[in-house]
Amino acid sequence: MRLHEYQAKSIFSNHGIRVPRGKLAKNLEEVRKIVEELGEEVVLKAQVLTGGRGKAGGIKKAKSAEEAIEHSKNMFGKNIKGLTINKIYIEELIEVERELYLGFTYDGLNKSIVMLISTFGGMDIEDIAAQHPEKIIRKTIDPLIGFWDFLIREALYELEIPKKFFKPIASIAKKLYRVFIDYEAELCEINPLAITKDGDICALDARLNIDDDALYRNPDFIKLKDYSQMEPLERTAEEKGLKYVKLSGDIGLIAAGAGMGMATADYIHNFGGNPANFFDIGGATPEIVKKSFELLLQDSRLKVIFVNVLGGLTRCDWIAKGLIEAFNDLKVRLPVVIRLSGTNEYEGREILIRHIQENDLKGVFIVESMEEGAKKAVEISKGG
Amino acid sequence: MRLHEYQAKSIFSNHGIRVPRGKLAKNLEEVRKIVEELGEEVVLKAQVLTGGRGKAGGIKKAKSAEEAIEHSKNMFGKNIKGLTINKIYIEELIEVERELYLGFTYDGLNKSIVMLISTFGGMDIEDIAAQHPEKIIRKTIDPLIGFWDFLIREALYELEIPKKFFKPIASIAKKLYRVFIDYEAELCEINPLAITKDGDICALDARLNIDDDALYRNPDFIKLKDYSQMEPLERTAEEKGLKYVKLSGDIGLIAAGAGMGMATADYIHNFGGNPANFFDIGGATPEIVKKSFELLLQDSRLKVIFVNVLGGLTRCDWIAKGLIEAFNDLKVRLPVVIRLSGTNEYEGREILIRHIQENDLKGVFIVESMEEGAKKAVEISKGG
Amino acid sequence: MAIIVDDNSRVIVQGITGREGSFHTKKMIEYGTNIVGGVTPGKGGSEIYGVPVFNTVADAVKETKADTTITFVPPSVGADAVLEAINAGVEKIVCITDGIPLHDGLKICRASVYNNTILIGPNTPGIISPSKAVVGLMPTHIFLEGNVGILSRSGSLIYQMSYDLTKKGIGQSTVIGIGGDRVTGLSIIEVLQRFEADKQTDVIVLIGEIGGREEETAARFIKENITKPVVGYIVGLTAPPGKRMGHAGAIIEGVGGSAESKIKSLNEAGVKVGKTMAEVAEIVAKLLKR
Amino acid sequence: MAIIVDDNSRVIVQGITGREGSFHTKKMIEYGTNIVGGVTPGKGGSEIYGVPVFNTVADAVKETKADTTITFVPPSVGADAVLEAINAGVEKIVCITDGIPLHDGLKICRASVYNNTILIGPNTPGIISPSKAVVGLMPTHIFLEGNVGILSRSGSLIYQMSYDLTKKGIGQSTVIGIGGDRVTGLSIIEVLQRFEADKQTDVIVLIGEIGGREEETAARFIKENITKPVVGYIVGLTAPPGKRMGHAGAIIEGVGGSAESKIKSLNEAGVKVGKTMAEVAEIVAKLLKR
Repeated sequence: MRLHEYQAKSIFSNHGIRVPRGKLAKNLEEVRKIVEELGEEVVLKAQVLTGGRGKAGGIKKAKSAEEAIEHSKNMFGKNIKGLTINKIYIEELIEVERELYLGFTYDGLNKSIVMLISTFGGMDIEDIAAQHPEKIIRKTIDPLIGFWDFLIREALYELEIPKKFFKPIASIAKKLYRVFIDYEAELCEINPLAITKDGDICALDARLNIDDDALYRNPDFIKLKDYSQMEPLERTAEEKGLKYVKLSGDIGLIAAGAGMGMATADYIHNFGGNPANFFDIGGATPEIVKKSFELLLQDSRLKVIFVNVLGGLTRCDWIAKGLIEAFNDLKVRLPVVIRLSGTNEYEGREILIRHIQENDLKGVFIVESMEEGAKKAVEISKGG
Repeated sequence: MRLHEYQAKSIFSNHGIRVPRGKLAKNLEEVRKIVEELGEEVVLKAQVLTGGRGKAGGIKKAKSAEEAIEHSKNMFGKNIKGLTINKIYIEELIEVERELYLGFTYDGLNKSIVMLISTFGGMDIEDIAAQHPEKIIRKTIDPLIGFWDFLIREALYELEIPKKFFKPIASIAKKLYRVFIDYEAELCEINPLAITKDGDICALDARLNIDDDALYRNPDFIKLKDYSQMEPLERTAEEKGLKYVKLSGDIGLIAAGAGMGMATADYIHNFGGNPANFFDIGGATPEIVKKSFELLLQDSRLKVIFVNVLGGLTRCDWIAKGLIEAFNDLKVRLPVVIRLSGTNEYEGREILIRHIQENDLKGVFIVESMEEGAKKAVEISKGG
Repeated sequence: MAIIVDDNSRVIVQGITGREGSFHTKKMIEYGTNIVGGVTPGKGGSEIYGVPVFNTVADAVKETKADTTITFVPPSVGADAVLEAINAGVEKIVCITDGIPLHDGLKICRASVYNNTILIGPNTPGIISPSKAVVGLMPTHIFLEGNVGILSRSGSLIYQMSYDLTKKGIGQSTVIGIGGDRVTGLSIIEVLQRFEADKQTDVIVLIGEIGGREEETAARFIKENITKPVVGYIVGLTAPPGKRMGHAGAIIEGVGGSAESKIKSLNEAGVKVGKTMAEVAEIVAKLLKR
Repeated sequence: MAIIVDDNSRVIVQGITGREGSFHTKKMIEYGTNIVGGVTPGKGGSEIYGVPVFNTVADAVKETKADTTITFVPPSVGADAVLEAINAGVEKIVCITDGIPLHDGLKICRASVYNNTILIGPNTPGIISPSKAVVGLMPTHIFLEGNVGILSRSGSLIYQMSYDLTKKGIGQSTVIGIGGDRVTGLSIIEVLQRFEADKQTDVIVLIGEIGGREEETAARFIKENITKPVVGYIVGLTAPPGKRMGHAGAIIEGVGGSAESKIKSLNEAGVKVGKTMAEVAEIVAKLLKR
């Protein structure tokens, strides 16, 4: 779960990290009030949960309330990468001497936490990595031993940062690490971390991605989730606890397992088709299968649905039951291609085939393999 | 640093561990007020920093303010193991069904934290260990991995405690572990941990020993130190940062290194003498040597002082300088036996011997070995 | 031979009386896995499918001499279950649990390294050495004993891959899902080492997916250390960057981690990469005929 | 031979420019220890006593190929210094620092075990292999090269013991203070194993003290594993129970840990225990004449 900049900044600030003074505006009136309150040059920042806001016009400076309102008019309601701007965070403008990058995330390969720090702040870490790999210092942190001073000391010497900034940067790094640990983050990042003209250190941006799997331990965060920043179908899926990702094509996919979902999408693509989504129902109950159908049937782009199951944890008999419930209770107007193998496949196929025969369902095709299913679905999508 | 029961209970309570309602009384008036406030049968507990209060009359029940005052009169100002009672902690009386022991400490041999839990609460853990070793469950906690539920689950099954108490005991154990970690404790202990008649769990006593070496990180605790619970000379030593322990004899010892200090005491004892103290000046500056002399000279029991140094970190020249300062500035009326070897011993001996000769100091004896020094000191103490 | 589990493995099931635990315990026993006991706190002393149930892993290990465990427990106690097993001295842990918090995952994976415990998963379908033992929840009928070792982060893909091989009459030595979580125990490289040393294995199939850098690292390792032929399949070519595709690991972040970069690394290491799993099966078939 | 350090050791000093660090660096160099560099953050690029100073241990290791470090740093950064050395891949760490908080000590000692690093201390006077190298702050002139290995938690007692042996013309292979803290790295048993394997060592002197259970455990280990003669000395016979005698370890708590129980355990393991260190020296002299 990714927090908005303003939410992350509030957390960082509570942990003693200096952030610019700022407030959130939801309309033009609030914009005026906040700019007047701040009483100096401000920065307006669109609160959208995506990167690259700056280039997309989501960050503007303003010297007066009038100018701020002018900019805000061009922001509110606009889209950045498909996400609507409905909140603007307004901050005092900070005079910057130098911009750094500082972040903590995990490193699966090393079973570690990793601190990333660079003197090339303000750019995407991916771009720094690509253009100035030697300018990113990675420090591996043993998750059992934790973060100790020597790591930041090593990094700062490697970056050749002036000695006078060691203490304040080390102090911020320790606080940010504390945030990473206390909030069970996947990623927490200050980019840019500014060394200000007056020699202080200040977090100009703030990113905090919290581990969804740990939200049950931090239930307050669930309330912070901004569903306005989600694609409507994805939002519905999330609310129903389904694993759904929207893609751009016309073939609806339901697969058991994330790997299988991706592979099915790849196969469809291989055979010349275009998946409309990625849907993982691994380990599903009949109810989940039905809910998934419900969701897909709301998607007007679809020409066919391909159900691809080779079940381990996923039991074919349960999938079959869910499909039958969907056929019975929902208006399944689309052709459905079904591949059903794995755990309890004989039971599953049997009840499914019986149902198809008894109800004389025309648009339902049982296939024997993943290739056959993918080909059939592509064929139907092409009007075949 | 050992906290008083009432201090530890306040910390435990802040961490969500139930303790009996109670208040601290410093005089009889307060006793009356508190007993009336609590409004039921109470327990009066002398706040002295030693074990075995109960057997020494430091714990009394009272049904009325009058009875409480009667008991308090017998407590205030009395001694338990040499420690004066000047505070009484008064608590509601809890009806107890069953008493457990629960504690966390460290285990140097295994480089671990250890949880101790027993169904024989209320006894000293040493006595339980001696009389019912099978009734103490020890669970080793990896200090890097921390305390996880399975450890307390294993312990409770081993103790055959009824299942209904698992959750509340596990919850208290986790909170007590949190105290152990957050306060950098050497030991934290609830003994007895009561299962009350109404089925709740309550900490009837509380012990918390905080690591002295970590006090710089928890400076608030330094203020909680109760110097009234220390032997006056030990208190002066502590205030001056000296490592001093009072013993019962008449030979004052100053040694460099704790091991050497103990060995010197053993040697003295071997040769028929009695050490009056144990004093470690390992790594000392001249100032520390002088301060140590200052302290010893306040001890009217002494007949002789034995300085035994075989220095590594401790430099003999510094010791010599400190001794000379002591001889110059203090009234050293006692004979002093000096053994000086190790780092910079030639320099140290030279300046010391020169000083003795130049000032014609009569009662100062330079010896060549630890045995010789110990024998000489014993001889002098016997009037030889 | 085969790797990690075989007919000598003495297996316990953590969460044996739960819905999934009991369902798959039955299936494992039917397949012939030597299930020697199970653990469910509070159910100690009872029996299920003829094997004893204990309150703690320590008890189970003491009584059954188990060396392997499989955990069917909810994610909130997933880390606790793994640490309990490590602490009880179990040598091999198969952690089925999906949804263990990241920070728990980091701790248990690191703890398993420090304690020299083999941790498969979290979020793994398990491991099967066909005709010897299954410690997992695979549909066993799609596997066939043979000489191809298969490994993948994804459970469903090892099923499909094994299925495609079995259909061609090509059997497997051991098939292992190392787990779909962001951080997992046993690494691709450690599995490759074991397949290299395993006499039963002649060909290795490595299924990779987008995200992370493990496949790239494995490619370098293969080039330098693996003498047996390795065939690859990488899933996620059509996955859009930045979107999480079910698996926590399956998201492209930072430089590298794309399907293309992984295929390129593998090709450079002499690994043939199939476009579909059926194509992988054909490459394997050709290799085995030589 | 000798154990742990000798003329091949490549030693750096953490805190080399500090008061104690520089004083003892000079003494170590004079004794012949191969000091290859030092670390003081902020002093990188300078030189002291002809050896280069670095900002970090990582830099020092990279440039000097050091395998051993000795830390002269204040207690508040003692754990940080040790972890920095572990992280930089130093094999042997001598942690002089006295007063490291208990909970830091627990972490660094456990971390050293997990990372297979030899940690001597904290709160150790160090280690000396006479005529080869001293990595510590011992008064070197009281040692003599020879065939007796000495170990103790207490620094001052290894001085006295070595002194008593040297006076009799009996030399030492290696003398090591394992550290006076409540929790220390290298254990008595690990040192005994090394002396047992060391060809230069013919007799081992074990100096114990009240508190803890390590001597009792060592006694059992000696009985079962050590073939060389071991002579013991236990200090603290007259220490009153419950009082902390300087050393954190030197307090009798719980059952056992008294001087009497330690002497008894050692005697049962066939270890002769001297009443004074001079008596120990005499026992050693007799053993060597055989």
